Amino acid sequence: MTPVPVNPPPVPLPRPGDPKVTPALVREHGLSDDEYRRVQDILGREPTYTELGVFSAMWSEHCGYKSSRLVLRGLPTDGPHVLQGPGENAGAVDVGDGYAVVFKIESHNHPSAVEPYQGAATGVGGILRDIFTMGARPIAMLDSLRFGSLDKGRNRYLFDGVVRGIGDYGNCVGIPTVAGEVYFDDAYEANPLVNAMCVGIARADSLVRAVASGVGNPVLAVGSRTGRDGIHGATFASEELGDDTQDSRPQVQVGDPFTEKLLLEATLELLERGLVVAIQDMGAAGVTSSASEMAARGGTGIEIDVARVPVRQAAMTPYEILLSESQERMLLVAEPKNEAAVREVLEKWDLEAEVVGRVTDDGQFRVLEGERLVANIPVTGLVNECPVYDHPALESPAVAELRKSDTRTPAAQDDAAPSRRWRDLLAAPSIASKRWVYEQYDTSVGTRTVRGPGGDAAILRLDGTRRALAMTTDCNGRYVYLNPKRGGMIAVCEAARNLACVGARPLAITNCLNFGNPEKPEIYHQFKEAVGGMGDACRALGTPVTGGNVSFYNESPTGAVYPTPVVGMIGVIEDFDHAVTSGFKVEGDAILLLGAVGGELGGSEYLKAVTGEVTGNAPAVDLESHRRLVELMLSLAEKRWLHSAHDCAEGGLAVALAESAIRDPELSLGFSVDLDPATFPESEDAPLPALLFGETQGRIVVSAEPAAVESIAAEAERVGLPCRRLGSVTAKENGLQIAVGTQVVRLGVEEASSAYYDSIPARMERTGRAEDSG
Amino acid sequence: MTDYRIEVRVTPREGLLDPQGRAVETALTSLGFDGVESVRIGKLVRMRVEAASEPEAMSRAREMCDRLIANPVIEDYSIRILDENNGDAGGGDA
Amino acid sequence: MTDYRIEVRVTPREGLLDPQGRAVETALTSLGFDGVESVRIGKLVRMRVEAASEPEAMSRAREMCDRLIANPVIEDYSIRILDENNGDAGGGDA
Amino acid sequence: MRIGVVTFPGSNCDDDARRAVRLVSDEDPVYLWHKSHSLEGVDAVILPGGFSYGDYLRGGAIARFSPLMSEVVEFAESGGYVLGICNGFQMLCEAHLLPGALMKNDTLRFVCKHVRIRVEQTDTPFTCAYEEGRILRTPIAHSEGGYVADAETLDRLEADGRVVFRYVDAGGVASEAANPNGSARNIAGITNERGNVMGMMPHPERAMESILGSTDGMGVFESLMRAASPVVTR
Ligand SMILES: Nc1ncnc2c1ncn2[C@@H]1O[C@H](COP(=O)(O)OP(=O)(O)O)[C@@H](O)[C@H]1O
Ligand SMILES: [Mg+2]
Repeated sequence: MTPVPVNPPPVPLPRPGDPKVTPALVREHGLSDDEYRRVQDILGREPTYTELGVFSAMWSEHCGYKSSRLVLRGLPTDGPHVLQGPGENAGAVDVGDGYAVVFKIESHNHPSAVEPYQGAATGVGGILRDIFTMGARPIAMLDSLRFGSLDKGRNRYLFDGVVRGIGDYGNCVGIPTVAGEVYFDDAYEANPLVNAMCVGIARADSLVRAVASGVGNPVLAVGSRTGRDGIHGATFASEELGDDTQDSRPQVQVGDPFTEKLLLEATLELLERGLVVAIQDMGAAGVTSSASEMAARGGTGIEIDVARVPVRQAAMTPYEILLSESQERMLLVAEPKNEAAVREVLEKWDLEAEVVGRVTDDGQFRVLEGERLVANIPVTGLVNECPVYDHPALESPAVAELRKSDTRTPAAQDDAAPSRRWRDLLAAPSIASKRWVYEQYDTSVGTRTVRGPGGDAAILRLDGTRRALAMTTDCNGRYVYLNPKRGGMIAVCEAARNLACVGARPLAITNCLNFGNPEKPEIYHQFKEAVGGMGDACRALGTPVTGGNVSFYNESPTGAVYPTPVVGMIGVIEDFDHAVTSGFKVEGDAILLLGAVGGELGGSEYLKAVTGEVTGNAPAVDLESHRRLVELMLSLAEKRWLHSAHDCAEGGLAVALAESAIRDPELSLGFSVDLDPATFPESEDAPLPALLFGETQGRIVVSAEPAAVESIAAEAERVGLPCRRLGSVTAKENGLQIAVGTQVVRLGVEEASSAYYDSIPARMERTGRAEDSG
Repeated sequence: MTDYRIEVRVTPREGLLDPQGRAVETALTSLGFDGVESVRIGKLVRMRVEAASEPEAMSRAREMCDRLIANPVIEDYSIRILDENNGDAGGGDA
Repeated sequence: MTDYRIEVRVTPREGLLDPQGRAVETALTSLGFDGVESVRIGKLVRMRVEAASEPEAMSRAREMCDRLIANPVIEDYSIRILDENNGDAGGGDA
Repeated sequence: MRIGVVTFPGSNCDDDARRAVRLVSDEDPVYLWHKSHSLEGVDAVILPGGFSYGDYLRGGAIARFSPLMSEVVEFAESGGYVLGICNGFQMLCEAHLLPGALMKNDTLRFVCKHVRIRVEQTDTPFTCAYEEGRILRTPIAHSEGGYVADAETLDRLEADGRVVFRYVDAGGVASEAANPNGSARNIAGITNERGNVMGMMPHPERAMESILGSTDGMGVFESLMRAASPVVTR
């Protein structure tokens, strides 16, 4: 607890017109009795209305991490290449050649549920600011999205609006959106997930931290004016979405990507010229969080006069100004001697700037409204003494039961033709090509995009070097739901596999932990287990967590979303000539499988298609063999023995093979593959659909010249992984063929292509601008 | 059934940021038009709607706005029926 | 000097394709609104303009449109002065 | 040979254009700032892509009034070479240096992908390094790229050989399927009457290196170098 100051700070008097602080008002602000008592202790008195608002925002789940902090401690955050771990605006790792990669992911789920276009757009804006305030130039965006079924008009409306919002914002600022993922499942009905990740580059020796220092230094508000938008957005993000959400929602924040672009250029110029001491985005909880967090990191105090904050609307109260989440605003600390130069840069970029306060030495977050003192709070109490909880955690017995379900019988009894299942899986919206999405994104601005969306991971070159960065986001929420620990591991392993497939060494991750209400034991159980699994996988693969975001309360009247801990992973390719792509290239090439055939159907897209249910256990994960798989891929890529590599994920081996064949529409090829039990003894007694569509982990399909097969196999043997020849790449006319014993499953190339590429566009043709029903 | 010419004006809700309006205001000012303020930019939708009566035409138009044309979260709208012969010009036009 | 509330309606030029209007028309029809036709979508600009008289306000607004607000290759415009007290409804409203 | 690239507030392909210039020229591109009143004696000006002023009213509508644009107009009128790419093309139309206008794509969506365009004219300072009829693979990335002009203007453009690029399919046919945005007559780029000003929607500056997927855009910059080089007299 804060020591009682020798000279107790002056006490703000109630402000005329402000409501009286009553127990009911405290509850409305989402503070428990205990939390309120702690507020009283920290202040040594009752808070004013303004102070109550400040505590409520800073101690919301969104800002205070009160339900997650203890659990997150279990994640590895260190490594020789980590330049910045969690705690700053974004994390950073060293990627060689003097470069740092700065990256982070954020959620904007609730705002997007209310207003998909603006919600998603402002999500992109927020994460961009987190990157460039570190002194890094953003070079790429990624987006990880979840919606309910596309059969419903409302979901199509949300999907359409979110994609437009992400696209319009990033396109306008000029940051390419190069990778991402989209899943559709009823579990996300009414509570879509919209996670945006940004990747930036900086000189490793010039990263900037948001630490306020220098008593007397002026504090400036820069960028857009403050309006009443999103007041208590942080608290809103910390509640379940209910039927009344439409009315109680805070005023919607509107994004202004043009101003963002100006802020980006101005900020980078200021930081490069060393003109600012610290700078932070006014994100969740607005000026309150940026001011108090910068002061907390610097061990200083900070004083803000709200009467000097430029506002957009008349008669705004201190409470509103402090908690507004208007977009495209920054708080900046400069030395007095640089103030003129700072203003000059901002003016050059047509940005407004106003001195709104100063750095102090008394450790207080002091807020004035002109002459009047309206809040006076010890910074450490506010920022660091938010209570933390270890909620009761208990697995839902229903899920434990689900895990035991028999997944083989439905497959064995499936009387649909396997070729039809194959085609339908290629057209399943979660598997089908997301071209409809990423053609709405500028993927090539910046002239760094070596490989944009469509492959296993995006590749961007590092200016002036032969190195390239690779990046991906991954998470299958169904696995996490069925088995949170494995699901958490799989998210990390899949991301690592995706990077390895393009020839990149995984370096580090950022995560966006989307869960339901943590006060429910079954949700908290999911959370603890999933984070635990994630941590184990990160340790095994040597990819520390450098930051992330927690989004709880993703629930709607129909229940919680699947636990969805999205992993955003960064990797490096030492020489971009070693990059590998996922499409088959040459007729006659050998097709090989790294890893086992497997046949696990738990939580698979196939099982969902056949039974309509998500059942069974998530596929098993072997962390050590994943580590070896990554090593193997890197060595094969470096030797340039591979013509293609593609990870097996949703839809299993058959879908991975088909994707490799039709990846380049202008170069469609066929293949013939034989899962002969003599070569693949594990396929002997598995039902055919399990072999084709099972989602066993740790598998990569590669193609290479037949002459290279032996060397590849030898290399696999050296690292101790199975590598067997599946068959050959053929002409298009041969079609896609998989034989298992005497059975042959066939699909025409055109049929496969149209299933895969036309599925989402065909569904979205039916979308009007604001349909609200099916 | 009569054919009514309907005009819907969709405007950003009061208090919401309107970056378009702001950009145009700044541009007008820098072009030397001073004394220009509160520029807000919205949408104008014109259409022909079949209905049995004016009130019916209005109520159909209102339903279209609620369901598709306007987004109530961020936009307000107003509807008028245009006079067939004096359509484009409307009331106060020069 | 008086403050005039001005409304500019910018519409796609007659004869030009208006894909947005067409899309809204299709969407309305698929939502079950029939008898809807000739949907055209334009822009609505509202602003306050200082001027000594109504004619001056109009002529300033016209100049703004000619120089910036409308592109004559693809757009027509019309201007009206809104009645301060009956702003949204305007003159020729139903 | 000095090529200037203008930065407007909201330009986001200006660095890419400068990088492209460096790839074909020994001389560094000249950084031109929209508030400046001088073109600093450059031999050619590039108006780059992006979202100047957020494209909030219409693409290029506000940027056209930048102080430097008056210089650009004067430069163009006196025969200087001006290349507008994407947002730059929109500015050139808004500034009446080129006829017509660019409307919202007929798909009503932003579109980014590689397309094919055919070089229709090689006697321009922007395409003289290409063979006529060559098919280029370049990215497009825009939401207002539908070229429109009245029929008379279009006929005149065709008759005068001022349609420089056209969207085509892999077989070189200017089909409807190959038209990504509803442009009249599949037009992707045009010049002014005198031939010294060109606007195009595709991004040649993003097609300069094989590592980025195509080198087909090189010719535009090489042409400009060749045409604007003071040493070359022909
Ligand atoms: N929302 C999106 N934004 C950008 N790219 C996307 C998006 N969704 C999918 N993609 C791209 O489509 C490709 C396939 O995605 P996905 O099926 O998730 O692949 P994988 O199974 O390899 O993770 C990837 O290149 C991915 O980056
Ligand atoms: Mg994936």
